[in-house]
Amino acid sequence: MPDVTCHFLNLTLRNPIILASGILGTSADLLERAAREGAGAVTAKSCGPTPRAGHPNPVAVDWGHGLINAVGLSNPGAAEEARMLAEARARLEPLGVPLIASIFAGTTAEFGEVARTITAARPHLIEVNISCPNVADEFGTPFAASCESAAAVTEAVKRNVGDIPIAVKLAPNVPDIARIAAAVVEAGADAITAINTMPGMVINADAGRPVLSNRIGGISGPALKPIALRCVYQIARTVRVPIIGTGGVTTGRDAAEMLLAGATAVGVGSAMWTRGVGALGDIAAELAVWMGQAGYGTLEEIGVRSEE
Amino acid sequence: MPDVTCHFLNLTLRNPIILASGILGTSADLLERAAREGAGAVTAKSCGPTPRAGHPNPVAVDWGHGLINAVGLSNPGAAEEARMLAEARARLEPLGVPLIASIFAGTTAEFGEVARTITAARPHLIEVNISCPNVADEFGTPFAASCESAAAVTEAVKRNVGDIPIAVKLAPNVPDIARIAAAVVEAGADAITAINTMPGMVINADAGRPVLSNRIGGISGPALKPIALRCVYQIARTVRVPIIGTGGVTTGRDAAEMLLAGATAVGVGSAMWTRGVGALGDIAAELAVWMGQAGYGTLEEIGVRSEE
Amino acid sequence: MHETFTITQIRTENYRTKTFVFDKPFSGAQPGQYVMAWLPDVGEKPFSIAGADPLRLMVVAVGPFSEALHRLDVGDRVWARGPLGQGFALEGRHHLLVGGGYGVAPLLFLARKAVAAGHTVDVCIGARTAADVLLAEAFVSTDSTDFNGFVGEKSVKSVPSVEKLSITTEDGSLGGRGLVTQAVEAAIHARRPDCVYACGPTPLLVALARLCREHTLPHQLSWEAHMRCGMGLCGDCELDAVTRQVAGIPAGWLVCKDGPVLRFA
Amino acid sequence: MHETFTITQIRTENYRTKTFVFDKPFSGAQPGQYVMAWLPDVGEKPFSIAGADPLRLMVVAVGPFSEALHRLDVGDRVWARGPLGQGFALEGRHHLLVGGGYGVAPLLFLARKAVAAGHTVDVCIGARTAADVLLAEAFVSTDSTDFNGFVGEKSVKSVPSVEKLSITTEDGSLGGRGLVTQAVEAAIHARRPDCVYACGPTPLLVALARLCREHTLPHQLSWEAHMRCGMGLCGDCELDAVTRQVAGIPAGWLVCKDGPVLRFA
Ligand SMILES: Cc1cc2nc3c(=O)[nH]c(=O)nc-3n(C[C@H](O)[C@H](O)[C@H](O)COP(=O)(O)OP(=O)(O)OC[C@H]3O[C@@H](n4cnc5c(N)ncnc54)[C@H](O)[C@@H]3O)c2cc1C
Ligand SMILES: Cc1cc2nc3c(=O)[nH]c(=O)nc-3n(C[C@H](O)[C@H](O)[C@H](O)COP(=O)(O)OP(=O)(O)OC[C@H]3O[C@@H](n4cnc5c(N)ncnc54)[C@H](O)[C@@H]3O)c2cc1C
Ligand SMILES: Cc1cc2nc3c(=O)[nH]c(=O)nc-3n(C[C@H](O)[C@H](O)[C@H](O)COP(=O)(O)O)c2cc1C
Ligand SMILES: Cc1cc2nc3c(=O)[nH]c(=O)nc-3n(C[C@H](O)[C@H](O)[C@H](O)COP(=O)(O)O)c2cc1C
Ligand code: FES
Ligand code: FES
Repeated sequence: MPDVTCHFLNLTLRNPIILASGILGTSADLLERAAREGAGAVTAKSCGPTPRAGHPNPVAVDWGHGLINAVGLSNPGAAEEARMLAEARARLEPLGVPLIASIFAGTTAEFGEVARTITAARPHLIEVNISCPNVADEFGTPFAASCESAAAVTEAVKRNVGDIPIAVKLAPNVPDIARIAAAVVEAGADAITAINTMPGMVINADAGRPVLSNRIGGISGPALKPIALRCVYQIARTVRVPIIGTGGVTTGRDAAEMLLAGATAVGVGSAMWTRGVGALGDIAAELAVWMGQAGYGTLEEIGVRSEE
Repeated sequence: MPDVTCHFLNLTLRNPIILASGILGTSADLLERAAREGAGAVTAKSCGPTPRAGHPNPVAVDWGHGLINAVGLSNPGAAEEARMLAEARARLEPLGVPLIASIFAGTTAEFGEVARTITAARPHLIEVNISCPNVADEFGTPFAASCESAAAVTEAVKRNVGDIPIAVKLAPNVPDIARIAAAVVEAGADAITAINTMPGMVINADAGRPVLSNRIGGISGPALKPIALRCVYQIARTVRVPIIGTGGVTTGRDAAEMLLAGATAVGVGSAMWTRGVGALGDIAAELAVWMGQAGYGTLEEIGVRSEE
Repeated sequence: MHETFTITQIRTENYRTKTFVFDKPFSGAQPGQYVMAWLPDVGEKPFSIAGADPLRLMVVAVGPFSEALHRLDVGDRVWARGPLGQGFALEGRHHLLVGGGYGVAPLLFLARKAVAAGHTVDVCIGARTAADVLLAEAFVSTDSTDFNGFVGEKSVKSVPSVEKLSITTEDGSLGGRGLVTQAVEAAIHARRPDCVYACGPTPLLVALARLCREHTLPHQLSWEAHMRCGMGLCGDCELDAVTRQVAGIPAGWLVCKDGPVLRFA
Repeated sequence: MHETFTITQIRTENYRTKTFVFDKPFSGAQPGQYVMAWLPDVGEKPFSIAGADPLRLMVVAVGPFSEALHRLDVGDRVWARGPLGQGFALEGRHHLLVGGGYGVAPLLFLARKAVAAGHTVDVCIGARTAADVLLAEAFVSTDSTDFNGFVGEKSVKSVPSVEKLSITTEDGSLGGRGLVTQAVEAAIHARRPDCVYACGPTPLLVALARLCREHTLPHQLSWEAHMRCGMGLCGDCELDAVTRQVAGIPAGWLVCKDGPVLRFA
């Protein structure tokens, strides 16, 4: 059986499948469940400086070729989140599953503050969500839209996290994602997560209305996969940091495609709608089977072959 | 039966369904066929200054939730294209179906030259393709990526087309498409076409390779629809010019969604893969049926209701 | 995605409750599953499927969304996505159904399914006062047109009713006085069911969970939570720790997707 | 999307032609339809489906892509998408099949289907020299394992062969000397077919179109063009105006999607 151990920065994951941010990552119980159901690492839902209720319903629907959501970054605020993360970390420790925190904020300075607060919980990695598409009305153009703002946030966070590595999460709706990646790596990002959802709108013709209460939301699931693969491919050919390739991965074969595109680990979110939380472990197992058939012994071999 | 007549700038289309650029628009025969099969207007494939062979095969595949293509702007060059367009125009005249030319180029000045050459054929509208994602290696970041370059191209084209109106075709992979739209309208665009394909990559895991010879291609079809609806919605709330809403429209209901998002007319391309060329007329007919059921008498009523 | 449903019939069940019958079936829906009902510009909330062919929902007007539904007329439209979640699964051949509030709606759907399969069914309904008792006649009616409650039963004209229906009100204005759990105890002693099924307010469910554990009876309880995505993604529908503990619900259990029905053997 | 096929068998048909048999069927494929075969880093080209269960392709090595295919061994993989386009549809009960070059591949698939349906089949094969004649024995073989040509026929052991097979070579090195159209004339006079089916080089098809019109015979001809998308989108596979005119092909007809087979009643 091939070895799916994933070496990501200084971390060793039993497999490369990572619970993506915003899916089930709202409590220590749910983070633990994702770990028990087979994730190699788990990411908490993004938290910001202060509590947010998020958008009213509808906040998510399946539109046939993917999902759209505008949950609206509901979260309990950084202080409460740090407590939850500390508990989650303690619960994950015996399982050997690393914990990834996720943060967002409205200003560069606030990003630094949230990062500092969260650091108290000692997550193994902090993901910096500069790319949430559902709160643009309040927070203006996302930081992921320009090299300058993306780099500024990266630096602010990096100054506040001590020795905890950070991954910056990028948005697909930019002309040249590789340039943004280069800017955040230059600014100190240890890793990249690519990608967040793609802004979209689902309209119900009979109702004559956008379905989400926020009208605009983020597209995830199958429709996002080729966009994510392209982004990961472009980033991997520009910077030398590991990438958490995220977007539309539903099967072990999808995960293989993400690794072939240049990812070191693979984020999974929407797949749990169709396959349940067990998807995390099942995808890892399917990947191992595929690797065996395709003649790969380790994840590193996939990376090497994809660069030929 | 509801009236699907579409008033677009100074043109009257028997229905709002427009053959999108790059699909079947390579010859007068095919443009005529699209018109005979029911299109309200037809767009020719984008042509540039000089002949191009395009990319080698594979240039297009169906990946399950949409298509991806990197045909590579194969075209016979502007001079030959102008001859073809003149013939097409003559053949479409008796059918009452307006002809839309489409142009691309590598520099702002060249855009002006191609526009001038094409103007000789007297198309009813000239679509300015500043958003083709498949030729970035050669042509750098598409002009649709920034307000400045998009506006510059718009002005250059506008200076060269006399009284022929122009529509500028925008790209979805920008942080804020409404800003680009505002810039091109400010620069003289009479209409907007939104959107071109979204850059993506399809990988075949077993082959260990991207499927397209160009590796990166443009995503179209169902997966693109919510992205296109969101773009059209944002543009319609920012500028007051008519929009050709394009992306993933496969049924009359999809067309209705596009009109509800704020489009005045609806581009259709990829749907012809699954439904054949007859899709053009069929979608228009389905739209009429839907309008009847939903209680709309004219397209204008849809526009009004969607702005409530 | 939401499908469009048009109201064909509205029946007033009590002073604050209406049943809405729609123009088409919700194929494949099982008793205990729910839909997310959407009213554009109003909101989206979960409602138990009270009948699948055609779709019917029973709505208690208690706040903005349910009141907006109550303002609708025949011919108006409601949008719904689903069927969502895990419903009830019949275990054995003699069933005890326990309902409080709108919880009787999915149970009626379940009762029709059990009776049609030739099983026997006892029902306990609890309510505050007589005015709050819902669907009592429907459970004992033999006229299935009255509540054509489940798939494929549209044409059945006379279905045998449940064996025993007991009603309890807190003020004794109808049936026994007290808590429905007393009636449940009695029903269990009178004839031990193969499984207990319940839907209703959380305190009722907590009490029933304890009772069934004491009697080592398999039970399937339908839990309620604030739902947002309804897809098992957002995490919002986790039950609070206290409820989970007293009812023995596993950590990380999602009402919207793992539930709303949780089965204990 | 391309599916992965592994070569299980390779048969050399003549000095520049091989048949590749793959490890699985191409479900639903009809004679006359084609696949786009992809070799990563080499290219993607259309090939007629010479057998669907399992997939088989017959490849004439004439240039870079077909030569790359010829370099493959058993166990190597080929990727293919399809089945694409419109194939042949049997009309009537007596059929005349006319093949040139690799065109005999889809016709063999068609012949097996017709014979299995109890119809009668005459075949005319044309080639430059004896060395270029392809599949001649396969058409008259009764051993279906030799060319298990179509879905569901894997187990048929002895299928009756075609009625009459005539071969024409330009140099007379095998069969009659001259052009295959002469043999076709003769076959029509010997026994008038209900329909003529052909696949081969464009000049052959043009000649046959004229001949069939003279005889007012329904005919189905499979045309060849440069294909790119294979999906009826890019417009690249339109036939040139001259060919269209002499063969009476409608303007705007797309070989990849409306064809490759065009039927004239
Ligand atoms: C799985 C599931 C199934 C459900 N099925 C049904 C159903 O079949 N029929 C139905 O009417 N509702 C059902 N509900 C409740 C429903 O989703 C809404 O919560 C309810 O309609 C109240 O929404 P609102 O916006 O009108 O009022 P809100 O403002 O949300 O609530 C107003 C007040 O009423 C209380 N309340 C909520 N529901 C009830 C109730 N049923 N009885 C008394 N008080 C209540 C709330 O706690 C709050 O204090 C279900 C909920 C879940 C989770
Ligand atoms: C619908 C359709 C079905 C096809 N089915 C088959 C099939 O079953 N088997 C098959 O071998 N080919 C088939 N072809 C042709 C095939 O797609 C390629 O064109 C062929 O393999 C040559 O590609 P290449 O890259 O090797 O050489 P290229 O460089 O493309 O061609 C080299 C030269 O050979 C000529 N040529 C192309 N094909 C042939 C041929 N068959 N015989 C003689 N000369 C030729 C070309 O015109 C060119 O001059 C089919 C084509 C179409 C459109
Ligand atoms: C319901 C939902 C909520 C999400 N919330 C967050 C979030 O809080 N922070 C974040 O960085 N990404 C969030 N995302 C994006 C995901 O982490 C992921 O990038 C995206 O969904 C693509 O992956 P998928 O196709 O596997 O879902 C959310 C996605 C969904 C579907
Ligand atoms: C095969 C193909 C070729 C295309 N070529 C062009 C082109 O030359 N110029 C252009 O502006 N858009 C081109 N497009 C984009 C379409 O015009 C359209 O914007 C896009 O496909 C989305 O619409 P759809 O989902 O209906 O296909 C092409 C699309 C496809 C699928
Ligand atoms: S409501 Fe979102 S997970 Fe249950
Ligand atoms: S090959 Fe593209 S239309 Fe036929």
